Amino acid sequence: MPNGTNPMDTADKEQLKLERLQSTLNRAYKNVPFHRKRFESHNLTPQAIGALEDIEKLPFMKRADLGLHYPYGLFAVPLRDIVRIHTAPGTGDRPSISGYTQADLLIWKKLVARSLNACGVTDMDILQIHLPAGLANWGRDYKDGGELLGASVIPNSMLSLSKTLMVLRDYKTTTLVTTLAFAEQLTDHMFERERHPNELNLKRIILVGEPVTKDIVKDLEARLHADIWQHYGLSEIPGPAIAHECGDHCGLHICDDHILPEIIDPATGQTLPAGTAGELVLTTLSARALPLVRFRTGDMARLITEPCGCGSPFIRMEWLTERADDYMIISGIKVSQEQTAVYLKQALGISDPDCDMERIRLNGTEALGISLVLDDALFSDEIKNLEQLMFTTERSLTENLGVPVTIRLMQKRN
Amino acid sequence: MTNQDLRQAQSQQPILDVQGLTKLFGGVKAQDNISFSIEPGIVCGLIGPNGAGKTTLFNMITGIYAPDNGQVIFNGRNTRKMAVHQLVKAGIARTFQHVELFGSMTLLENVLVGMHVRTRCGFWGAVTRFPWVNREEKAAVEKAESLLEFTGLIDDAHKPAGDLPVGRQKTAEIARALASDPLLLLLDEPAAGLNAVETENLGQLIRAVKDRGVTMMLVEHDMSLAMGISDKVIVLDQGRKLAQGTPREIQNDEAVMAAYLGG
Amino acid sequence: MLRIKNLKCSYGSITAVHGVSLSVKKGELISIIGANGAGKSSLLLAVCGLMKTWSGEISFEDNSLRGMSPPSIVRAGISMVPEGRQIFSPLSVMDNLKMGAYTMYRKRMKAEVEKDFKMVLSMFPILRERADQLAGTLSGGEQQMLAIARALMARPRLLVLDEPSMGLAPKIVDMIFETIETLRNQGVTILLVEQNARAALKIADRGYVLETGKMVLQGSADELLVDDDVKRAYLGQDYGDFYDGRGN
Amino acid sequence: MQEIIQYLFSGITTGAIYAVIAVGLSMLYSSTELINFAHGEFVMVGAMAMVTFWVHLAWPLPLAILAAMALGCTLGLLFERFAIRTAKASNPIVLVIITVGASIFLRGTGMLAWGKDPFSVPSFSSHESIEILGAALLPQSIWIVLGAIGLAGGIHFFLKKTLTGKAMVACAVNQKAAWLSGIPSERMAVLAFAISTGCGAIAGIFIAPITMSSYDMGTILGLKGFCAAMIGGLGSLWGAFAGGILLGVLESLGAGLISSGLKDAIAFILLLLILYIRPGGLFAAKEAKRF
Amino acid sequence: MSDKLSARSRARIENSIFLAAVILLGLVTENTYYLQIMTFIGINTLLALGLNMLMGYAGQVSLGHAAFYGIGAYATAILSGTYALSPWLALICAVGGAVLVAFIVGLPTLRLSGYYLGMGTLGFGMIVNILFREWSSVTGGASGFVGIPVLEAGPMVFMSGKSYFFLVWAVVLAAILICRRILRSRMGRALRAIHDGENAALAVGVNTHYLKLKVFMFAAALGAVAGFLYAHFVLFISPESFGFMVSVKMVTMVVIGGMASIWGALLGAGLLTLLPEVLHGFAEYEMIVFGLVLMLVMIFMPQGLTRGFLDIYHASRKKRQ
Amino acid sequence: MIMKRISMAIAVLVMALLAADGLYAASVYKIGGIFSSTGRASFLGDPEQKTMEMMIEKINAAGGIDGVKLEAVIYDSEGDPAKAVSAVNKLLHKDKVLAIIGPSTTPTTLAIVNFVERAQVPLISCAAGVKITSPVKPWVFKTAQSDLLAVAAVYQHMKARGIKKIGVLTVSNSFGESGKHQLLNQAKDFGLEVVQADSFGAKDTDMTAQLTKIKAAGPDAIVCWGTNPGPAVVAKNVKQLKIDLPLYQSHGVASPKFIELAGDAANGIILPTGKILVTGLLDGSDPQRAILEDYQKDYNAMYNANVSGFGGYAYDAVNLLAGALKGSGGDKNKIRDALESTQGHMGTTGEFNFSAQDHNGLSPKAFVMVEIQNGTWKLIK
Repeated sequence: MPNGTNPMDTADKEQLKLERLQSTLNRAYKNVPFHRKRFESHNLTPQAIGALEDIEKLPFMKRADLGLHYPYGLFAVPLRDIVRIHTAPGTGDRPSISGYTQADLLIWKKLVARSLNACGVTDMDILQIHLPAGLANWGRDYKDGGELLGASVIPNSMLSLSKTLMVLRDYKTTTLVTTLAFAEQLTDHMFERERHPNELNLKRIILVGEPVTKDIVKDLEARLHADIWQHYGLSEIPGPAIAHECGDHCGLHICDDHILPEIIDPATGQTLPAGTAGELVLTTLSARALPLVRFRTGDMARLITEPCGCGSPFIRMEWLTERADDYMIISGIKVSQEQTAVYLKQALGISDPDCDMERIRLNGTEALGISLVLDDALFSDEIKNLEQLMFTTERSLTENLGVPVTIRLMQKRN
Repeated sequence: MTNQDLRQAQSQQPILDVQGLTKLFGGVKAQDNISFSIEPGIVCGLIGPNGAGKTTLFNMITGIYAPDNGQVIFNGRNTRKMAVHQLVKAGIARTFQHVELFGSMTLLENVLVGMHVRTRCGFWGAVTRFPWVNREEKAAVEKAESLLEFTGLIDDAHKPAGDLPVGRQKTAEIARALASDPLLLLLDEPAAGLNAVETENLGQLIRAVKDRGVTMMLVEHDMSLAMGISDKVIVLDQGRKLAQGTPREIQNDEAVMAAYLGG
Repeated sequence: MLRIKNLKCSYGSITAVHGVSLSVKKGELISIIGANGAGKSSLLLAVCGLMKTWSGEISFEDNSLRGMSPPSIVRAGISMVPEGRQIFSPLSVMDNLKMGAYTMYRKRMKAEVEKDFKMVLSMFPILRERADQLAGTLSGGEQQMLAIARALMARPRLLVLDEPSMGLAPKIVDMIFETIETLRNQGVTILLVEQNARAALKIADRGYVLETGKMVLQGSADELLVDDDVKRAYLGQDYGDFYDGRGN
Repeated sequence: MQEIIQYLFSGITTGAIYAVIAVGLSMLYSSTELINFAHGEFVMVGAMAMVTFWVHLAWPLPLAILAAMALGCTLGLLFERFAIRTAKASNPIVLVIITVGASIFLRGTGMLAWGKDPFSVPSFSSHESIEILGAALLPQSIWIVLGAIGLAGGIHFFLKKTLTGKAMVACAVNQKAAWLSGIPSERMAVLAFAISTGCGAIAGIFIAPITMSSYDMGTILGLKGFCAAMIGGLGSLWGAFAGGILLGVLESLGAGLISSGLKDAIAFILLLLILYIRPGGLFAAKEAKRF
Repeated sequence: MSDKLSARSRARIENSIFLAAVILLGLVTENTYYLQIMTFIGINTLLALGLNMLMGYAGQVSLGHAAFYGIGAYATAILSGTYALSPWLALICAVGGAVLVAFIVGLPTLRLSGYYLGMGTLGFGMIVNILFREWSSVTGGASGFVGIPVLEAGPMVFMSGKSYFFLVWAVVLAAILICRRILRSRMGRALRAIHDGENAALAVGVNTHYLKLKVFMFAAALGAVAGFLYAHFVLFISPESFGFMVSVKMVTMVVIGGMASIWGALLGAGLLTLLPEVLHGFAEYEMIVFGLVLMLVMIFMPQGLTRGFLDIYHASRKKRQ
Repeated sequence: MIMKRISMAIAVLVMALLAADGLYAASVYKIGGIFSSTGRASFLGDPEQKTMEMMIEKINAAGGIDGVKLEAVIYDSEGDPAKAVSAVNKLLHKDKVLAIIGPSTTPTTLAIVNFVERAQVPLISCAAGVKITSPVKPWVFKTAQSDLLAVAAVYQHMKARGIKKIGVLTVSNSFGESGKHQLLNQAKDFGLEVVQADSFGAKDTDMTAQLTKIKAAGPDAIVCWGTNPGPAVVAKNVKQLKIDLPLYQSHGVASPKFIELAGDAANGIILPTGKILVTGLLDGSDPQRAILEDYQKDYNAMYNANVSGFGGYAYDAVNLLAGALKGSGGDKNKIRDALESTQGHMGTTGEFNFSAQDHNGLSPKAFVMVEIQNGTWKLIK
């Protein structure tokens, strides 16, 4: 089983990537009209891709494409092969659906296991997963991966903060998978209760969902007495653990035997040389059900081509905090401002709401704060009605986006 | 008797009735007691792993091999004593797995050769060029051109067949086979060597041929094509008939899966 | 060990293999599976030098195989068990094995050949029993054993098997696959081309699935075993199986 | 009766000559699927080389024989290397015409080298014939028959017992598989050519003492050898041998019992009948392959 | 440049140019020697044409075709010489006889293939040749047949020289036209189909065996006509002129000229007739040079001269562009 | 299109050949020669060609004929009638010769007879066939002894020895066939019975079958009629089969080569031959002796080789022609007439007495019978 420490010859890896890229493209072309049309509109067939570099000939795929082919339009296998269906918030009025075949699940289980293994998780560890509702899918993946490693997994469940803390302490959890927001909330909670980290067996925390700056990491590590590891994932396909940190903690290793990364200039779409910061574009190399070809993540990153001190053959990236799109990351979950606006429109029943969005802290956890300008269309004489409307809207948005939402009404601007 | 009459005469009896066909090669059974029948107007897929005996079966139906046992009843006639060219005249045409067009001849000429059994000019006709010869020739050319039109090859009519891309050659083979006014057309891996688009076009052509009332039997490895256009699929394995049914039934048949994928 | 990049093979105007890449690492047992007509055999023909009209890259232990004749490829360390056995029927079993060791004899390694005889005959006791029989009189399974044994006699670093199960009864097939597994366990690197997908994947480390000259799937054997695409590569897909509302 | 035995003796003598030639042709055919129409010319080269080496240069007999054989082999080798292999043709008729060209070329060269006169070579042993059942048997006939058997046996031994021979059989049976076993089939083809033309030369060496050697003796012998190989079934060694003997005996019986003028015609008519009844020759190599 | 022209009109142009060339040559050449060489070329062209139809199109090698040449020559010689029949009637009988023999022999022989077919035809040729030699009361035996009358047609007397040249080439032209007509007809298409792929031809309903037999008979007829022309030209025939080597030479003409090509037959016949004449200068080296030329042409132009020249022509044109 | 070019190319080639045909003036007498210099009859043609070349040179050295030099134009027929026809046409129409010497064999001669008759050019053939001069054709002569005479000589000898039954073995070519014809025809005249007649192929390697058959028929003697190398094989086979009968051979093998080929087996063989072979054994009084010695000396000097009996035919032919050329002024009719009226010309072959009825002009005296003993010829008186 290839893992982070297994030395893999660069040439071997390049070869493997090419093999997988070609078969992915063949399958996509053969089975998915969307991909075939894209090839045809560029006068290409999969045979034109004879080397990894040739991928630049292909057009990009955007998040919006997922929504456009809602629900199963991009599946490369018949529905009866699909064994799991995940939903993630999309860009437009439709969410994006991703499906998994048996083989997909198997592969991702292995990938997650590899990522966990890279940060030292073994079958001796007790792995606790605590992720917000919007990242529940990832929770399942981490569970599977952990199980594959032989670790004792405490699956994700919607427990209260104190219950979670209790489990963390009493079950002698050694590894916690969570988001930054929750980690901070937990820390705050613990210190509020005057609990000391020493009571915990916690050795490491795996942070998912958003890039975390060095300062915050240091701060958290100092407070919790645990190592912090970052994992990078996509909510669409296939899930978490696309990239993981190694013991050297300098950049995230991308599992580029299964996911092919590229860095492009978000404005022009040109591929950028290694080492330049730009938008991360990913191509799945082994996904069966939903192959992504040159998928623009919206995340900004920089590839590091120098070999890593840990000896892992996987290429590293530096995950940058800024974004190439209008997404906000709230509690590790990507939220599209555009889509939020759409939902808002639907919920409020008005054509063009004027609003601002920001990430806010709400009761220790992160939430999406929407400042809505109260205009004529919205204004209602009955405050109650208005409150009711805001309440239902908040609930609806929370459900759709998977993050808590609060709406603040504002006066008309000048 | 014209083809039209023949077609009317056949009513609903199977156009091809294969009964207990057995063929031995050096003591080894290449075909073991195979029986099936094909109703007029359908497309029948014949599939099976390598060495299943599909080509041998084709060769027996077209009269190239004589079966060691069993018989082939074509359109009500026992074909046992018939030579290949007599079978063609009776209405069986075929194409080949590897394109076997007459490469140095033009497409038009290829189709004209396909009309061999429906024309009669011989040596003296050729030398003397009597008026009936010219009339026959003219009619044949017209018919050939209409066939090329039908298959969409008319633009290449005067190009040597060997110079055309494979896809068009495959189509041309079908045109040539159609030239003998077949009642039954046997297609041996028509999609071999074709790309996806060509395969799709081929499927459409086969459907169009079916619309002309030609019954077809097809050996094909491109399963999306075979399953897509067949009304009925027969599966051979190791010289035996393994299963028969609609494509969907076949795809879910355990025995078929085992034959293909192993146990 | 063996690395194939973007291989394209054609017979005349027909392209049988459309840009296939695959690799075999030392000690691995790799299965290439696919229905007939998928291009498996063409691929092998290119690897063992029987087909010259290919483009792309084939390298074995970092040496390109371009332009090499089959015998020099055998000398380089690749032995092939061809499809349909292709034993030398008028020669005895022993002589067939000697033919397999032809390159060894030419390298004046007679002592090693003797050792190999012992090794091979102990691996296939049935061949020892039939050592003096004409190879043509062996049963299909025995012939397959002989073909494998013959290939082993050249001391290959990579053993290529082309459809060893073809035309054999299921019981014999099981036996052949057991033999192949044993070989792998003894450290022989094996490239196995098979139609019998399940059997091949059960003993393989990794697998590739070819369909109409294109690689459509690859991955570790356990992944492929659960993959329905493998089945579809053989039996085709019914477009009705797909979600109807796609493509709009 | 005595006559019949005599006919048989003569038949077997000539037959053995045909057999040696046919064995060479057949051996080449089995490894390269080519009929060498210049084969008769190699017989001529063998016989003429004997004239030069043994009669003119007075080398010892074994040495002369070896030298003549070596000459035949070398010429065959050169022929394969420079004519046959260079030809890009896949059409066998083209290769056949090349061998026809070679036969004319060799005949011309032979004429230049040895002149137009026939030569005679002494018998290997005494001239006195041996009487068996009232029929005379020439010692040279015994030499020839022994030579033919020895040659066929030798080739048989070579093909059955030596590694190279077996490799050659392997190439002939299944060139692809032979290639895949690492047997360089091109080199085998050269070798087959050399052995085949060597056989031709040996035929020449043996018959030189009983017939007269001249530069144009080869054509008819090559032709008869071709017939013999055909009767036996192309590619079958013992078939070729038997075919040669059969042809010789038929000719001799035809000449003795029916008409000496029509003896060739009689032989050919029988050949045609054999071909019609068994289109692959009498001993057509049976397919040992099971599939 | 001539892509636009239909095959038929191109053939017409070729034919007329050929006709013009023949007439011009016939008119210009005064020297009987050259006329005679060209006459021989014509006779050989007839032989090669027939054999080319058989080998080039029907794919059947015949190593005994000289037999038909001989049958034509001997039949006409015996009928017109011994029995004083009009040579023209004798021609009809000769051709008829050759066709009949071809039918009887071809029926079983053409079922053979490859070298066995070669052997079968070779055997047939040998038998016929031996008959010519041994049946001396009728054929004159090995010494040959003397007393063949000169051809006459009304006031025309076809003696050596121009008249015979024109006679032979008129026949050649007619033969070429007939071959072309056949090739362009249903039968010819079937033939060319056999040439391109026998299996496929069989599969589209061509009765290949019957067709091969027909072509065999046609080739025999052309051979017999050539024999007729030869006999009345040389006025002496002997078995040697119809032996095995002559058959081989005919096959060589076809292969050297280019199989499946009418002009190839002409070219091959021309080359193999002219070459020995030219090579006379080499005296003792003649055979060596001849053998070498044969080998070299076949090695480097395996498709024959017509194809070979065409390839060179195309290559040079490509280079120029 | 290329076809047209090719046919044009051929046309040009032929034209070029035409143009090359020089029109050099006839200040010489051009004499044609056609011999089987190569091919299976080269044993005949080769010495004939050499002799003719030698003779022409000699005549020219002596100042030519009537002061006009001779020029020889010689072509090789390879023993092939078609080639002979080609050659004769070249001689007649391209080289425009005055007379032709050769060809060497009967079929080639017969093949060209019609052409010389038509062109009215004298031909002196070196072939033996009776058909050549019988019936007589105005323009055709020959110098070789006819089989007729040879057979007569042989039968004469047999008759003298009291032989009654003979077996005949002939080669299957024109020489053997013509001989067979004479042997069968003349047997009665000499009171002989042919009990078995057989033939063998010119290239056969073994004749024991035929000999066995002949032996079985119980003849008193065997006659073998052929040209080398077959008869040598017959001689060997006769010895090997222990057939203890007198073996007669034809003049076709009358050359030292035969003794070389047959080796020991040649001993005891009786054959007719022209005197050339036994010049040394001839009586000094023999009128031919001087001529023969001359010829042999010249030939030896020029080619450093011994003469064969066949070269003599050409020797005589050239001499006869030279005689006829004298005073003819190059008029072919005059040459022919002069040839036909040649009388008492002593040649290597014999004494030539041509007439309108006899264009061979030899008598049985042209032959002597010899026996081979200890590898050399012995004249039988």
